[in-house]
Amino acid sequence: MSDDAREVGFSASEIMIAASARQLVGAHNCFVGVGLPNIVCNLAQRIVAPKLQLVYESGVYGARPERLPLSIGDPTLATGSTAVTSMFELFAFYLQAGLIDVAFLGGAQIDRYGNLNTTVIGDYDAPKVRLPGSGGACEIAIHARRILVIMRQGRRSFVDRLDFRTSPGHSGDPAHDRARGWSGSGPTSVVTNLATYGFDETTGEMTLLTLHPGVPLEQVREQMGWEPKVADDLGETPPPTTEELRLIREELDPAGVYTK
Amino acid sequence: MSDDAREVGFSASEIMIAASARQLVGAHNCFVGVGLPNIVCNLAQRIVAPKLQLVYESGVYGARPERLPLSIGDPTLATGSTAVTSMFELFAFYLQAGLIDVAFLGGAQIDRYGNLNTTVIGDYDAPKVRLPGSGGACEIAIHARRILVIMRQGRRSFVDRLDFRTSPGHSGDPAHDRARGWSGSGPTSVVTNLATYGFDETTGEMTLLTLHPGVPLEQVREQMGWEPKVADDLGETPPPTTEELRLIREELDPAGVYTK
Amino acid sequence: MSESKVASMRDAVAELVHDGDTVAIEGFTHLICFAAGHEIIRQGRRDLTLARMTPDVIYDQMIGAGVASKLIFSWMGNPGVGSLHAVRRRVEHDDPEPLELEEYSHFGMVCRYMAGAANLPFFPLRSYYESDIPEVNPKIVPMTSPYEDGTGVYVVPPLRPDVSIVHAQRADAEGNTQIWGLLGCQKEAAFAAERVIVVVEEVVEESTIRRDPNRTVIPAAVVDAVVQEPFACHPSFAQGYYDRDNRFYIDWDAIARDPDTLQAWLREWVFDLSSHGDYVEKWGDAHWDALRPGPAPSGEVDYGRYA
Amino acid sequence: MSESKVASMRDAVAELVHDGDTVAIEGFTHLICFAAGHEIIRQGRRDLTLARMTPDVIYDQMIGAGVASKLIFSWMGNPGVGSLHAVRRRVEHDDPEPLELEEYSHFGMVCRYMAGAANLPFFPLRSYYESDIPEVNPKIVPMTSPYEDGTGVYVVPPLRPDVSIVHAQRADAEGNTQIWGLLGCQKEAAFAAERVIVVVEEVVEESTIRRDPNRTVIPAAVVDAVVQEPFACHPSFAQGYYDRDNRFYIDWDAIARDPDTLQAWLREWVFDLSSHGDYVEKWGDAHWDALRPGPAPSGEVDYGRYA
Repeated sequence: MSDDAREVGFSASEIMIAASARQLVGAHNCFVGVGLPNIVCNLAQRIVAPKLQLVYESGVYGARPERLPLSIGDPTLATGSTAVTSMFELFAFYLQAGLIDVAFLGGAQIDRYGNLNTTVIGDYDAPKVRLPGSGGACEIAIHARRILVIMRQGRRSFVDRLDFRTSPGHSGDPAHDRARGWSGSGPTSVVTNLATYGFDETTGEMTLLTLHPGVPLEQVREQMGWEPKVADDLGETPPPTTEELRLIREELDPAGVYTK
Repeated sequence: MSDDAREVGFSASEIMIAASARQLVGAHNCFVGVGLPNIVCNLAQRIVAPKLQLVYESGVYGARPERLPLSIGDPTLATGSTAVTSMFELFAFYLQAGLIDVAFLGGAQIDRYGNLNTTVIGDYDAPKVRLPGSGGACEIAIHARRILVIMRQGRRSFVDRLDFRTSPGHSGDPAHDRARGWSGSGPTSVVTNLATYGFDETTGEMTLLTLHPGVPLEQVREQMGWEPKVADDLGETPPPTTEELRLIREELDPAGVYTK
Repeated sequence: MSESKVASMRDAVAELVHDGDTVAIEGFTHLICFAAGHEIIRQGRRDLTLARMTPDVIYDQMIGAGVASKLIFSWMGNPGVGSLHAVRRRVEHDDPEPLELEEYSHFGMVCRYMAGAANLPFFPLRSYYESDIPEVNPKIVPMTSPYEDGTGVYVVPPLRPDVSIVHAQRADAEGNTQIWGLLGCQKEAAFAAERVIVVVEEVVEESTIRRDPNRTVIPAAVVDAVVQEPFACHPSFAQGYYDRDNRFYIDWDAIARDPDTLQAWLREWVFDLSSHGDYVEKWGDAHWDALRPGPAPSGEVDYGRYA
Repeated sequence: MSESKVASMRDAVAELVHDGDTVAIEGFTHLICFAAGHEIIRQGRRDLTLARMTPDVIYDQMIGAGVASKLIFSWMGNPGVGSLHAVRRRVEHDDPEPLELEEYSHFGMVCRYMAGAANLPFFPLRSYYESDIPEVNPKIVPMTSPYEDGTGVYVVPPLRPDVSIVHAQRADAEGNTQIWGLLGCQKEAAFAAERVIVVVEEVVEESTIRRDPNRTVIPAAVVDAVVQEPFACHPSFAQGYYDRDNRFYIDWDAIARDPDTLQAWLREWVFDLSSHGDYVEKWGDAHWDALRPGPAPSGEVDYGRYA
C-alpha cells in the first residue's frame, strides 16, 4: 500500500498544507499566522518538528491550542501556553532580536523577488481596493530568519510590478541583500495551489521547483504575471501522505474550515 | 498643654523628619528613598498627605510596608503593594513621564543651587573617596516635580564648588531653568540637622528659611561653604508635635534605627 | 486613603470623550471595549481621530456611524473574515465622506504608544527598510546610530491619545487594574493618554489587587474613571469570562456590506438601547451561557508576609 | 516536546562562564544569585567584566577575590550600610590592582539592557542633562529628536553580556521562568545576553508554568542552563521563600574593611566548601528557619478553558 494519498484524493489546500509543513524540519520558534499557517504548524509539530514552539504576534509563546484558533488572538492560544507577553516585548525581544526561525506571510500581490503587497490595489491615494495594511508583516519580513509564503496564485496576485511594497523580499541584487545586516534572509519558499517555488541563491529570483500532481507547467505559467524561472530538475510535489491527511482531516480541521 | 514637644526633647533626626513630612501636604505620588525619607513619607501619610502613594525605584507603586523597610528593595515593600513593575517601566512610565510629584535626594555634597554630588570626592580619575554614584538620582532630579533634600550640613558637604555634579539642580539662571522643558522644577527645599532652606524664585539660590529651635544663625553659617542668603523673615522651625513624635517613636521606628 | 472613580459608561464618556479628540480603544483581539464604542456613537461624538493597531468591527461600527474623520492604525480588517466595508467605502469612494488614514506596521504602532507612555520624543525600531510605508507616512523617519556600527533605524513619534479606553478583567474602585491573557497594548495606551477610562468585568476590593501586585497592569495614578460593565467586549472576549463571538464577526460582513443594513443595525443595537445593560439583555442569557468557557485556574503563588 | 536543561551550578558555570567574559548577575536587592558568584570565585575565573546596576556585597566578594578587571554599573554600595571596601581599595588605591569603571545612572543601565534585549543599536532617555556623568563616560551621547519639537535626549548603547545569570523562584526543566515580587532587570538582562543561566529555588513541572503563562518572565528560548539551588540568593532574598539577611549585610562591612579578613572569609565560606549545598548546611537549619516569612497567598485567576 502506498504511503501517499494520490488514490484517495486531496484538495489544493491539503497539498499546500502538507508541502509547507515539510519546510519546517528542525524549526524551533515559528511565528504563526491564522488559517492555513496555523494548520501547517500544528501538522509540522506532529510530523517533522517536534520541538516547534508556536509564537503569535498577539503575544503568545509556546501555545498549545485545544481547538483550531479562529484568529491569532483566540483565547485558546493564551490558556495553557508557556508565556504571554506584551506586544512590545513580542516584537522587540523575540522578533527584532532574531529569535524567530521561521514565519509565514502571504499577500494580495507578490513579485518575482518575494516582495509583498498587503496595503493597496491601485494608487495609494486613490485606491481601487484598500487592503488591511502591514500588520506585523513588514518587520516579520525583515527579522524572521526564513519566510515561507503561502498564497493562491494567479495573474493578479503574481505580478511583474507591485502596486505597493509593504514587506521587503529580495532586492534582485544578492550582494546588496547580504549587506543589509538583517537577521532575516528573506523568503525562502512559496507554496501555492499549483506548485512550489524556491529562490535562486545568486539572483534571488523565485524559481519553480515542483508542480503539484496533475498540474501542467503551462497552467502555472498562465497563472503568473511574469515568465517564471524553472529549476533544471523540475519535479512533482510529493502529495500528502495518508497520515498527513488523517491528521488534517481528523485532528486539525475536522470541520473543514480552512481545508475544504 | 502645648502641642509641641519642646519640653520632652527631640533628636536632630526627629525634627528633620517632622519638618520634611510637612512639605508633603497634598502630594500624591512620592519617590521614596530608604532611611529618613522612608520615615518621612510614612509620617506624612498619617498627618498631612493621606493619599500619598509610596513609589520605590525598585519597581513598587503603592507600597504598604508592614515593617520598617531596611532597603528600597525590602520584601515587605512588594507584599501587599498595589503594583510591582519592571524597573524600565518604573523609570520610563512613572518617573520620565512626570507622574512623580515629589522625591527625596541627598548626597555627599550640595552647592548653593541644589546641585548634588554622589559620585566622587576629589578627582574622578584619582578619587580621594569613591562614592556610590548616581543610582536613579540623576533622572529623579530631572523628572520629579519637586525635589526635597534631606542631609546633615557641614563645610565639607555644603560646598562652594562640587567635585562632581551627579544630579542637576538649579543653574543660577532662572530663565535658563524655565527653558529646559523638564517635568521637574528642581530642588524646592533642603532640611538639615540645623535648619531648613528654600530656593529663591528669581535667583534659584538656596535661602535659609528657619533655624531649628536653639540653633544660632552663627552655627549655621559656620557649617556652610558659602555665605548663605537669609530670608528677611527668618523664623524658627516648628518642633515636632507630641503626636508626630509618638508616631515616629512608637510606630515608624520603634527600634530607633534611623532616629536615634 | 482611596478614592472611588467608579462611574457609569454614560457619565464617563460624557465627561472624558470630546468632539475632535484622539481616542484609542485598544485591545488586540482580546478586551476590545465595544460597549464604549457604542456609547460614543450613542452620544453622537464627531470628528474623532481613532487610533488602534487593528481597527476591526468596533471601528467599522464607529466609522459607519460617522463619529470619526481620521484613523491611525497598522492593520484594518475583520480578522479571519474579510474587509471592514464601512471603512472601505469611505477610503475608496469618500462615501459618505473622506476618511484620513495614517498608517504604520504593528511594531511601529506599539513603539508610538511606548514613546507616548515613556515621554520620549521618538522611538527607534528596526523596520520599514525597503518598504513603501515611509513614503506614504512622513512621520516615519530614518535615523542612524551615533555609535561605530552606524546602524540605520527608523523612528516614530509618540502617540498621546486624548483618551484611551481600556478594558480589563478587574480593577479596584480607584483604578488599579489587572489583566491576564493577551495584553496587547493596554498598558502602553493607558500610560500614553491624557485621560484614561478603564472598563472592567468586575470592580473588586483593593485587597484582591494587593494580594497579587505583579498582576497589576495599570495603576490608579493614570486612571480617571472605572466603569463596571460585564460583557462590554462582546463580540470580542475577556479571557476566563467569555469567548469571542466568532459568529457575530462573520455576520457583521453582511451587515456592513450595505450602508442601509448597517444603519438599521446601529439603530436596533445602539441608538434604540439606552445602555450596554440593554444590549446584554437583548442578546439574552442563552447567548451568554454559550460563550462561557470551562475553568482553567492559574494556581497560586506565595509573596510571603514580612511583618 | 521538551528538553531538559537542568544542570549543576558547577557544570553550568564551567561550561558557560569563561575568562574575559562580560557577566551580568542581576537582581535589584531581590534575587541576587550569590551562589553563582561564589562558584565563579571557586572556579577561579579571571579578567571578567562585571555588569550590574547595583554592585553590592556579591561584587565586593567577587572583586575582592580577583575575578574581575572592569565594572559596569550605576550605584555601588552596601545598601543601607555603607561602602564596598574591596571595590574602593581597587578604585582609590589600585590595591591590589586597578579596576576599570564604566558608569551610568540606573535608568541608563536599564536602557542599555533594553537596547541589548531588543537588538536596538541605541536607546534614548531623558536623563544626564547638565550632569557631569556624560563627561566621564563617552558612551553616553546627546541626540536630538528629528521631529518639530527638537527635544534633546541622550542615548546609550546596547549592553549584551556574554552571560547573564538570573535567579528566579521557579522554572521548568526547559527554562521557562517565573518571578514575582521585584522584577529588577532580570528579563532584560536575560534577553540581552548571549548565554543565560537561570538559577531557581524550585524546578517545577511544565504544567505549573502553563497554568499561569502571564507570570512567565523569561522563556526557554533564551535559556541555556537551569540550576536548582535553594537559598542561592542568601544574603539577598527570594520573595515568598526567605527574607533578606540584613545582619549579614551589616557584618560584611567589618569583614571587607580588612583585606586579610576578607580573604579568610572567602576561604571559609567559598574555597573550603565544594558547593552551595555545603554553604546552606554550614549556616544551619536554624538560620534558614529564622528567615522564613509567613504566608501571603496571591489568590487565583481563571484563564478559562477554550476547547
